[in-house]
Order: sequence, then structure tokens, then C-alpha cells
Amino acid sequence: MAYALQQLINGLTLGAMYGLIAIGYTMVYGIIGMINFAHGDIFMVSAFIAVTCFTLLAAADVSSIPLALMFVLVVSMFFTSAYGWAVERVAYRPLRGSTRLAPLISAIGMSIFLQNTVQLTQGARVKPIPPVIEGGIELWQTPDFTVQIGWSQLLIIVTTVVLMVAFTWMITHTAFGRQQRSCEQDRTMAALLGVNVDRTISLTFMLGAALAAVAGVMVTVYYGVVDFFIGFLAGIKAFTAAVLGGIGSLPGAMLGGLLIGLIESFWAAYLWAEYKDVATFGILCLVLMLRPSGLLGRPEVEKV
Amino acid sequence: MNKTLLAAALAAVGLAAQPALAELPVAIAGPMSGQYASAGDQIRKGAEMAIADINARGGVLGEKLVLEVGDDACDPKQAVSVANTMVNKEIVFMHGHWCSSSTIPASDVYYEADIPMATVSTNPQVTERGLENIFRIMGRDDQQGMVAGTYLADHFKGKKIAVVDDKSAYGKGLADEIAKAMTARGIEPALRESITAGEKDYSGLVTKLKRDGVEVMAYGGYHTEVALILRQAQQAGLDLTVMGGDTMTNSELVTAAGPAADKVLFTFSPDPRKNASAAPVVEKFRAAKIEPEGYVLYAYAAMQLFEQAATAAGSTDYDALQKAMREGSFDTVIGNLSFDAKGDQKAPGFVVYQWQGGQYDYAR
Amino acid sequence: MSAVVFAHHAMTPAERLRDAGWIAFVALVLGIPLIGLTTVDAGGRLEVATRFGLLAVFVAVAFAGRLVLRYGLDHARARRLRRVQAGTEADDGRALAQRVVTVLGWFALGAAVALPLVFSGNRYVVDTATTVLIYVMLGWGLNVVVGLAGLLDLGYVAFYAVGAYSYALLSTQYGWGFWQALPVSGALAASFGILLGYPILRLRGDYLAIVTLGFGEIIRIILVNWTEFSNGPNGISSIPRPSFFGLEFSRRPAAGEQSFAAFFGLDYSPMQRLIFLYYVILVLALATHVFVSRLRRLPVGRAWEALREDEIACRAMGMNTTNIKLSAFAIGAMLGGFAGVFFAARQGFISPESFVFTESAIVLAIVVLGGMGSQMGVVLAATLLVLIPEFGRNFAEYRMLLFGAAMVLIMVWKPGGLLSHREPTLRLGAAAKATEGGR
Amino acid sequence: MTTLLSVRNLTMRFGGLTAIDDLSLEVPAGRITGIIGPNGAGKTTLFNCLTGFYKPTRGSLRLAHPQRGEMHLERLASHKVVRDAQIVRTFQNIRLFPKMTVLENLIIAQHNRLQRASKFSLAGLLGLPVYRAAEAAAIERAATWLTRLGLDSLADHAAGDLPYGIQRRIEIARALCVEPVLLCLDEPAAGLNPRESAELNELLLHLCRERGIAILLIEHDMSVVMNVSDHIGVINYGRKIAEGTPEQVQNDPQVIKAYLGEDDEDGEAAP
Repeated sequence: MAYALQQLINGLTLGAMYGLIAIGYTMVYGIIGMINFAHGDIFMVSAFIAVTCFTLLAAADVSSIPLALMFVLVVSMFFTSAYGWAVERVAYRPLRGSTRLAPLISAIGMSIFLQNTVQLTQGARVKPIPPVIEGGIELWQTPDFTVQIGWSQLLIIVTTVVLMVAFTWMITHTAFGRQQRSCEQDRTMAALLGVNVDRTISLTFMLGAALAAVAGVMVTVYYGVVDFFIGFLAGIKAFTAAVLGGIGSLPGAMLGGLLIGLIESFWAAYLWAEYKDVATFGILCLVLMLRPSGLLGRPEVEKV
Repeated sequence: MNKTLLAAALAAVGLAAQPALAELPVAIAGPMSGQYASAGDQIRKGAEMAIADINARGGVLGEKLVLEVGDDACDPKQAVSVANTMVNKEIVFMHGHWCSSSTIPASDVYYEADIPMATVSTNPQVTERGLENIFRIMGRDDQQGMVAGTYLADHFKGKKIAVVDDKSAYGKGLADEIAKAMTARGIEPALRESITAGEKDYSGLVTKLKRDGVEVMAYGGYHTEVALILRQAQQAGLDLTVMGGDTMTNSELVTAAGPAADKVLFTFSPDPRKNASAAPVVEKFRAAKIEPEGYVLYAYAAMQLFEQAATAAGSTDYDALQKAMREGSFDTVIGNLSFDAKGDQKAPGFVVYQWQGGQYDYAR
Repeated sequence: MSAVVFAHHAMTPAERLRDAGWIAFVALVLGIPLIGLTTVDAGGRLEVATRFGLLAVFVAVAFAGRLVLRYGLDHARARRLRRVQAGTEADDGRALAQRVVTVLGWFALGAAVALPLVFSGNRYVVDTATTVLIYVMLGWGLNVVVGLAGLLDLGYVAFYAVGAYSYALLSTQYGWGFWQALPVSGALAASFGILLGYPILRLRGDYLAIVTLGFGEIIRIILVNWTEFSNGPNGISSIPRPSFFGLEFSRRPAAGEQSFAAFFGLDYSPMQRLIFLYYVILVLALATHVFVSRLRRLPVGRAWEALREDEIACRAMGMNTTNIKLSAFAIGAMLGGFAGVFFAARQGFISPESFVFTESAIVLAIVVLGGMGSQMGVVLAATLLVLIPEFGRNFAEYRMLLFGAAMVLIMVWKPGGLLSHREPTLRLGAAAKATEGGR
Repeated sequence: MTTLLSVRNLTMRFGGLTAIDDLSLEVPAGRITGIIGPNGAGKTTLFNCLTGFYKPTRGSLRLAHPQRGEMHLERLASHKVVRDAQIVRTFQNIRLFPKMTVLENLIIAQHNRLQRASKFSLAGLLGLPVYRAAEAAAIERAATWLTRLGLDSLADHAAGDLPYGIQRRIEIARALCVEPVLLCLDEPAAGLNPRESAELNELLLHLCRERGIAILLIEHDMSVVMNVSDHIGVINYGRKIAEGTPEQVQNDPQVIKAYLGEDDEDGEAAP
């Protein structure tokens, strides 16, 4: 029981991170209907920025953890959204209005490009930082097992929840949210009604990148190690999460992320760890067979 | 690292330029890019230094050596492509590849093209296929696993030992051998697991280890994952000792795992840096700000092997060279090298090491 | 999309400078974290190192590059505008381009046949050409699924793996020969295609993409973990090479067998096998080409294209879309399987590492870059995508960077692919003539 | 006058919305039946039920096929409605295969016949005479209709590049290539200019009178409906509110109320 609880905590932490990255996929899909394959690598870039920041802070002897975290988050979000903006501008905007697959291939190219840029400029070696947040709370002590939730795990889950709420509020209550939703539904009509579509799409990419940056900082804090390859696996998992939850739906992305985190940790905990990815994809297929638009996706009515 | 992009590009173009006549092209191949690029980097540094030294001594048989570098990124398909490139460049000797899964398909190409090769790949299959051009200057996984498993059985009696691998050819081979050696000594692994290399989250595994009261984990795989597992174990309040293979020589482990790296034991050939004969070379590397860790000295030794075998044979023709390598005995920075019929090093001997404050040394 | 025509006035120098300045600023922002700053290992911990000199160079290059690019683009646009105004030679141009492509196709075929004879001593060239042909074949196979039927498949590598492993296992375990195993492996791959296709018939577009991606991963993970079956991560080695009508290509043939070299009284050379393998894949690829081109002109091929264009209209025309989708999956998978068999035979060693997602992505890139559905486009794109990294070997670590950049640039330059013209499967005039001649 | 299709108590619900409510209707063989009604009345939904795109919630759709006898359409998958029952439809928002040529569009309409002749593509791959003859016949049939509809000069153009009015005609030609017993046209006159409308009228009458094809016609353009229909059904809110000859329907108070009455949801219906 205690063991299951611990695995639940592990799964939630992992799932929260997938969810944060998945939101980026889902938003971009919602607005321009493309899979932004480079999103995982944007996340990777943000993790590198975070490592540089933490190292700078360590050199500057900043000892206040909340202050350091805030600083790293802000800096990382700023630069990462610049990357999000640039990627859209260079690789996707010229392709708007062409076939559905063109931006996908461009995105795959962008992903390879970003990975190798980071490898060249930052080196192929893994980048570690000393533990930022140590310790945690002991939740439950049984004779042979202690359930523990680390401060960093707690931080990740809380941040995710807060961001999720803030984000949903922004989409439903602000002018940008309205423009974003209007572009999702009908870009031409939105443009006719005076919505600056280009700007809205750019902003969407920047927001997605900023969320990925939050995930990047969290990964850096939690695992303490990043390398130029982390974007790939995280990207695939997050994309799976977005689809599982119903691509285009924000709560769906979060739900998908959490589910995949939980499936992974419980499958690995009780069944065969080596087949956990098979389980993830298997469950995805099953869900899609029963609900072709994902768990919370708007069911696509066949318009004849 | 501080080279400017432009300068690096020019240097790369320069490296690839065709050698002039009266130069002997020799090659190294390995993962110069990709996940394991740091190993490739070590090989390149070792080989460059060796070639500089050999050429300073007047080259081999009066000809200067030039180095060709092949990048296979540990991808078998690219490895074959690299091998073909090297054949075209008419290299007379190859040191590589690094990943066993690259070495195996590439070696067929070298075999057909009559090119002798010295490799550090540890998978038994490398020398088990009857190719007479392969020489392994490193031990084999089965020997390595044997040493590690026996050490675990002897030193951690009564403690729970888990055996984990990363599903790579290398990692799984090693972990299987460790488990076998332990069982032979009457100790059953408390847990046998596989993880996926390249992920970041191993908290599930750590929790599992914690539940089963595991104190020691034998691990077949690369150092990156070990660093992550150690960090996450510490976070979860699990005091874990790790036993790994030769890949743990990488100092990245220490950077990434922090103080927890002191809990890592691993098997590796006797440290060449400790050889009295290697002292001047080690000094030289350190003077050039290169720590001759991991595969650096092996690459150096591979070039020495070629130099001495070619000198002994008086020629760089395949048959003569191959015969000289097979029959001779060579003094290199990694000690005395001689090979058995399969091409395995005769006295590899693995030793158990332990990291200690950023350095590794023989374990007590 | 609405056609909005913007009037482009010529930019003043000041505007050009401002534009380039903005790009330089963006370059600065992007460059600071990755180029300007880096972390280096300083004995067990990281330290930040600065490279502001390099950053300045980067920004300057961006500034100058933008000026030049903008200038070039404006000129190109002006030229195009003049051409459009001058008259509608576009149609003629297209027909001409089509003829050029056809001529180039025959030329490429001739070059492909002659290549090993010209480069008979050059192992690298023959081997790289073989790789190109493998990708051409994979591209043609995937072209059926993605290019013609419009079903986005991100897990094509699974069928490649099925083909490769079935040949590897049949040959090493049961001693089957290459030519015996080829049809069986193809059939097996086709069954996997149907197996994958069936449950996901209802899915569309990007949902299909992720499920196929998952399927590819599942196959790979099973190959890695099911050691008893596939020998796990160690892979399968010593896979026999195809023989020339029973003649082996080896220096020392097995007892009772004759080698190719001995039979023809030649000196043994490893090149003989390489060249033979090259011709094998050339024949396989050409057969694939003929097969797919003919299918395209048959009801089933036209049905695939119709499915890509409008699935609902297909149903309204009484087509069984289930069968059409499954046939596309099956045929695409079968061709992938054939390519896999050849791959295993050529490499002599396969392991799950050869069948990762990146491989699927590259084959998909070949199809899309080439121009969806265009057979010649696949050849062109496969050649480019194999050769760019190979030429890139001279640039060592910049190799993959160039590869990624090239993918983006080609796509932005030609969103419809390199050869996006679609040749109709039949013409009224031509058909009428043909039928009259037939009667 | 024999009944070709009889719709009995058809009901179609989407969640809480009832698009068609207990509708009964008879379509006679060899005649033109018009269906009119304000926007959102359920006309297209009726087509979708009829051609198998939707499964009706309740009710029966019975076809008295001249060769194959009675068929229950509600039990057939959409492709079988076309293949076996030979009911073909066009779409309100034209659905051609835009990148394919006009001729190819018409050949695809004959897919099932050709596919059978190609013997699982084998005969086709080998170029056997069986298949070659079938293909020639298919092209012949396509060419005949193209000529009849004045499209022969456009046969090798990509369908999607042609003007709207021509695309409408192509869609009808494509449907005719299936050799329907019942042709369901969903607003074929929408977007046509008066001259094109007149041509359409003439074509519909030709199909019905000369070729004996029954036509079910949804149309807002009263000049078309009133001129060609033998019989008209009026639907509002998913219910049939009137039925009869054009004159009867025009003078029906219910119909006038539906079009001009309290609900002003419809503007374009008035001729």
C-alpha cells in the first residue's frame, strides 16, 4: 500500500511534467492544426538555459532558493519564448496554407537542427547542477517502507496546478484568449473581424514555449542533469499525452499527461518495466479505438 | 570547446583532405556525435596525441601517419558507411569502433578489405565470428561480468543485490554475466530489471529497489543513467551502492552524480595511468590539459600497437601486419599486449575500481 | 485560402537596414543563452564561460545575411512578377519541366545501371548508392500509404523491421535463402500492415500519426526485449548474403559450394558481392517502381488517390474505404518488408537500433520533400537526404545540423515538394487513341 | 405510377435535437420529386439517412429496386447503398476529387465495376484484355456523359481548378457514371447563374424522361423546383407539412406560413 502510494507520487510528478509540455502541443495544434515536432527540443533548450542560470547563480553566491527559482524561471521563459517565436517565424509561417504534411516535415527538420545546435554550442556532455532543493516530507511510515514526497516533487505538482488554473483563466477570460479561440475556430473569419492572426499565432507559440520552459526548469531542478537528447523522448511522450487527452483540449493535455505518468509508473512498478512504453502506446490505441478524438477531445461530427 | 565555429569548420575540412602520397593513413572510428560523443572525444584525443608522438619519432617505416576520423554515432548503418569510406581512403589500420553494435557490422567490411583493426568493444560476439583481422585490446563482457559478479558475491554477502540493465547490447550482456557469476557463487539477485536508456525519470526503479530493501545494484549500461539513478535514490532516502562496467570510467559520472559518485564501483582493465611505462605519456597528456581517462590511453596504445607491429613486419601489407599482430608481443601504455587465436587480448584482467572524490582507484 | 495580393513597393535603404537590424536583434536574443554563454566542466562542477566574441560574429552574420537575403528575395520576386505579367507561360513551363523530369528519369536509370561499372573499384560509392536505393524503395513503399492514400504513417520502420527480422530469422534458424525468404517476408510484412490498419480505420490525420508511431515503437521494444525470439539488443549477426544462382560471394566458400569468382574464373574481390548486391536492390527498386506505377493506373490506385482527396466522396461513390485503406497499408508494408529483407542481407547484422523512429521520419521526409505521390520526387529526395549527410562527413559535427537545416529550407522553398506536379493516370485524348488502336 | 422508394416514420435524433421527426414520404419511379423547406428543416439529414451516412434512430427506408427487388436501406453501409442499391447523391458543398482530372473523377465513380474487372488488380497489373475492355468501356461511358454535359473539352483538367458552375455539372456527371436508379441532388442549382439554371432544368428533365432515372431534388431555387418537379414534399422542423404538385404546394397555407410566417430564419428561400 505504501509502495503504491509512493509510486502514485512518482507518477503524478512525471505526469505533471508531461502535461506541461503537452499543453504546448495541444495549443499549437488547436490553432494551426499541426504537430509541432520541435516542441520537445524547445523544452530541451529551456533546460539548458536553466542550467546556465543556475550555474551563474551559484557563482554569484545566491543562496535564497525561492529567489533563485523565480529568477531562473523568468529568464528561461523569456529566452525560450524567443525560440518559440523564431521557430514559428522561420519554419512554419512560410508554410501556412500549404499541405498538412509540409509543416510536419519542416518541424522534424527543425527538431534535428535544434538538437545539433545545442550539441555544438553547449557540448555533448551531460550538464549537471548540484541539487537545488533537497529533502522532503515523510508522509507515512510503515515498518519496512517510508513514503516520501520530495520538496521538488511537491514544487512540480503545485506549479503545474497553479499554471493550469491560470492558463485556463487566461484562455477563457482575456482578450488574447478570445482571439486565440476565434483563430482556432475560423482563421479567415477571425482575420476579417480584425483579429491579428499572425500575432495571435506567434503569441501561442511563445506561450507554449514558455510553458515548456517551466517544465524545463522543473526537470533541471528535479533531475539535476540535462543533455541535448532529452527533448526527443519527452516530446514523444508529451505528444502522446496530448493525443490521449484529445488534442486541442487544454484539460485533456493535462489529463493525458497525468495518465501517462501514472500508467508508466504503475506498469513499471507491478508488471514488466521493460514493456512500459508498449503499455503506454497500447492504452493510447485502445482509447482512440473507443473514442477516436481522445478522452476530452471534441468528438468530430462527420460533416457531410 | 572554445574554437570558433568557423575555425572548427576549417579544421574539419582540413582533416578530411586527402592525404598526400608517402603518408600512411590510419583511422579511428566511434561516436564523435550523438549521445556517446564524449567517448569518441576520448578516442580522438588519445589517437591524435599518439600520432603526433609517432610522427615526431620519424613515423612508421619512414612514412608519416595521418589520422582519419570516422563518426558512426553508434548507429550500425552509419558504421558500415564509415567503414566503406575508410576502405576508400586506403587506411592500413583502424582503431574502432566503440559500440559493439557498430563494430560488428563494420568489421565485416574491414575484413573483406584486408584492414586490421584494434577495438575496445567488449561484446564477446566481436571476436567470436572467426574474423582474423580483429584484435581486441580490452577485456570481454563475460570476463568483466565474471569479475564484477564474483566481487559482489564476496564483498556484499548477506546484502540484497539487484541486477539492472539498459537493454543495450553492451548493458544486457554485462548484466547477464554478472547475474550468472553471482548465481554461481550461490547468491541470487534480489531483483532483475531493465530500464530504458535516455529517459530521465528512474524514480519508479528507485522506489522498487527501496521496497525490496536493495542496497547494492549491479548495473549494465552507461554512466549517464547511473548518475540519475544515484541522484534519485538519494532524494528518496535510499543508500545505494552501484557496481558497473568499463563505461563508468567517464568523469561525467562524477559531475552528474555529485558526491554520490563515491558509491560507484566498476570493473575496468588495470588503470593504464598507473603503469610506470605510461608515466611520461600521462604527463604529456596532462600538460596538454587532457586527463588521460577512459579510452584515451587505449587509443594511444592502439596506435603504438600498429607502429610496433608494422615495424616488426617491416611492411604494412595486411598479411604481414596481421601475422605480426597475432604473434607478437607489444609494449604499450596500457601494458604488454599479445593476442590469442580469436584476437582477444591474452591477459586482459579486469580489476574493480571505486570512485573517490573525483578520482577512481582500485577498490579495497 | 483567400488570395490576397500585396503590392510590394521597393524598400528604401533605411528600411532594409531597419529590417536587418531587427533580425540582428532577434539573433542576439537567441544567441545569448546558447552561443554567448556556455557551461564548462571545471573539475566536477560546472562554470559559466562566455563567448561574446563569437556571439558578436553570429549577430553580424545574421545582419549581413538578412540584408543579402532580403535583397535577393526582392529581386527574385520582381523577376517573377515581370514574368507573370509578360504572359502565361506557366503552363508551357510546367509541361516542359515534366518532359525534363522524364528525360532525367531515363538518364538516372542509365546512370544507375552504369554506376558500378564506372566505379567498380570504389567501394564507398557503390555502397552509398545501395543505401540510396534502399531509401528510394522505402520511399516508394511509403509513398503508397502517405503520398497516394494520404494516410499519415509515422511508424513505417516497423514493416522494414518485420522484413529484416523475418529474413534474418528464416535464414539463420531455418537456412532459407534470400530469394525464398523474400516473398514470405513481404507477405508477413503485409499482414502486419493489415494488423495495424484494422483497428485504426476510424482514426484520422494526426491521430493516425501517433498510433502508427506507437506501433513502430511497440515493434522495436518487443524486438529489444523478447530475447529468445530476436536475440534482443545483441541483434542477429552472420546473416547470409544472397547468392548468385547458388554461387556464393566469398573468398573461401563452404565445402561443396562453388564461389562466384571461381565459377567465372575471376580473382576473388569483395567488390563482386557489393556490385551484385547493388544490382539486386536496383532490380527490386525498379520492380517496385513498375509495380506502383501500374497500380496507380488501376482502380485500386485511383481509389487511393481519391481517398486522399475526399473520403466522404469516396463513400458516396460506393467505394469500400475500409478495403482501400487496408490495401494501401498492406502494399506499403509489403514493399517496406522487401526493403527490410534486402537491408538485412546487405548488412549481415541487424539489431533493433536500426529501426528507430528517426528512420521513419527520414523516409517520411523523403516522400514529402519529393512531392507527395511523385515517384521521381522520391528518387530525388532520397538521393539528397542520403548524400547531404554523406557529403557532410567532411564537416564532421556540423553534419546533422546541415541535414536539419536543409530539411527546413527545402520545405520552405518548395512547400509542395521538389516535384509536385501530378501526372493524370489517364487522358481522354490518349485513351481514345489507345482504344482505337486496340480495336 | 410505381413507388421506387418509400420512407416510413423516419426519425433521426442527435442527442437532444430531433432533426427528422416521424417523416413519411414516397418517391415514384421515373419522376422528379422535389424536397423543399427552410434552412435547417432536415432536408440534408434526410439525404444522409437515405445514403447510409447516418443510421436513422427509427423508421424504415425501403427501395423497390427494379432488378434486385426490395432492399432495406437503413441496414446498408454507405458504400453498399451506392454499390448495391444504386442510389447516388451529390453534395451541397461540392465534393469532387480536386487534384484529379475531370475524367479521373468520372472513372473513380465506376470503381466497383472496374475493380471487379481487374480481378484484385491482377488482371490489371498484367494488362489482360478483360480489364482493358472494361477500362475502355468505362472511359466510353465517361466520355458520353462529358459530351452530354458539355464538359468534353475539360476532361483532362484538374477538377478543383475549374469554375463553380462547372464543378456542379462535373459532380452530376460523376454521379451519373454510377448508373443510378435514384439520383439524389442536394441543391444542384446553388450558385448557378440563370442560364446555367435553365440548362440544369433541361438536363434533369432529360435524365428523367429519356433515361428513366428517378430524381430526388433538394433545392431552394424555386425556378428549378417548380419547373421540373412532378411532385413536391415540404419539410419544416423535420416534419412533412405539405405534399403535392407544384401548384398545390405553392398555394398551401402551411407552406406559406413556414416560409414567410412567424419564423424569419430563412431569407434566401423566397424566389
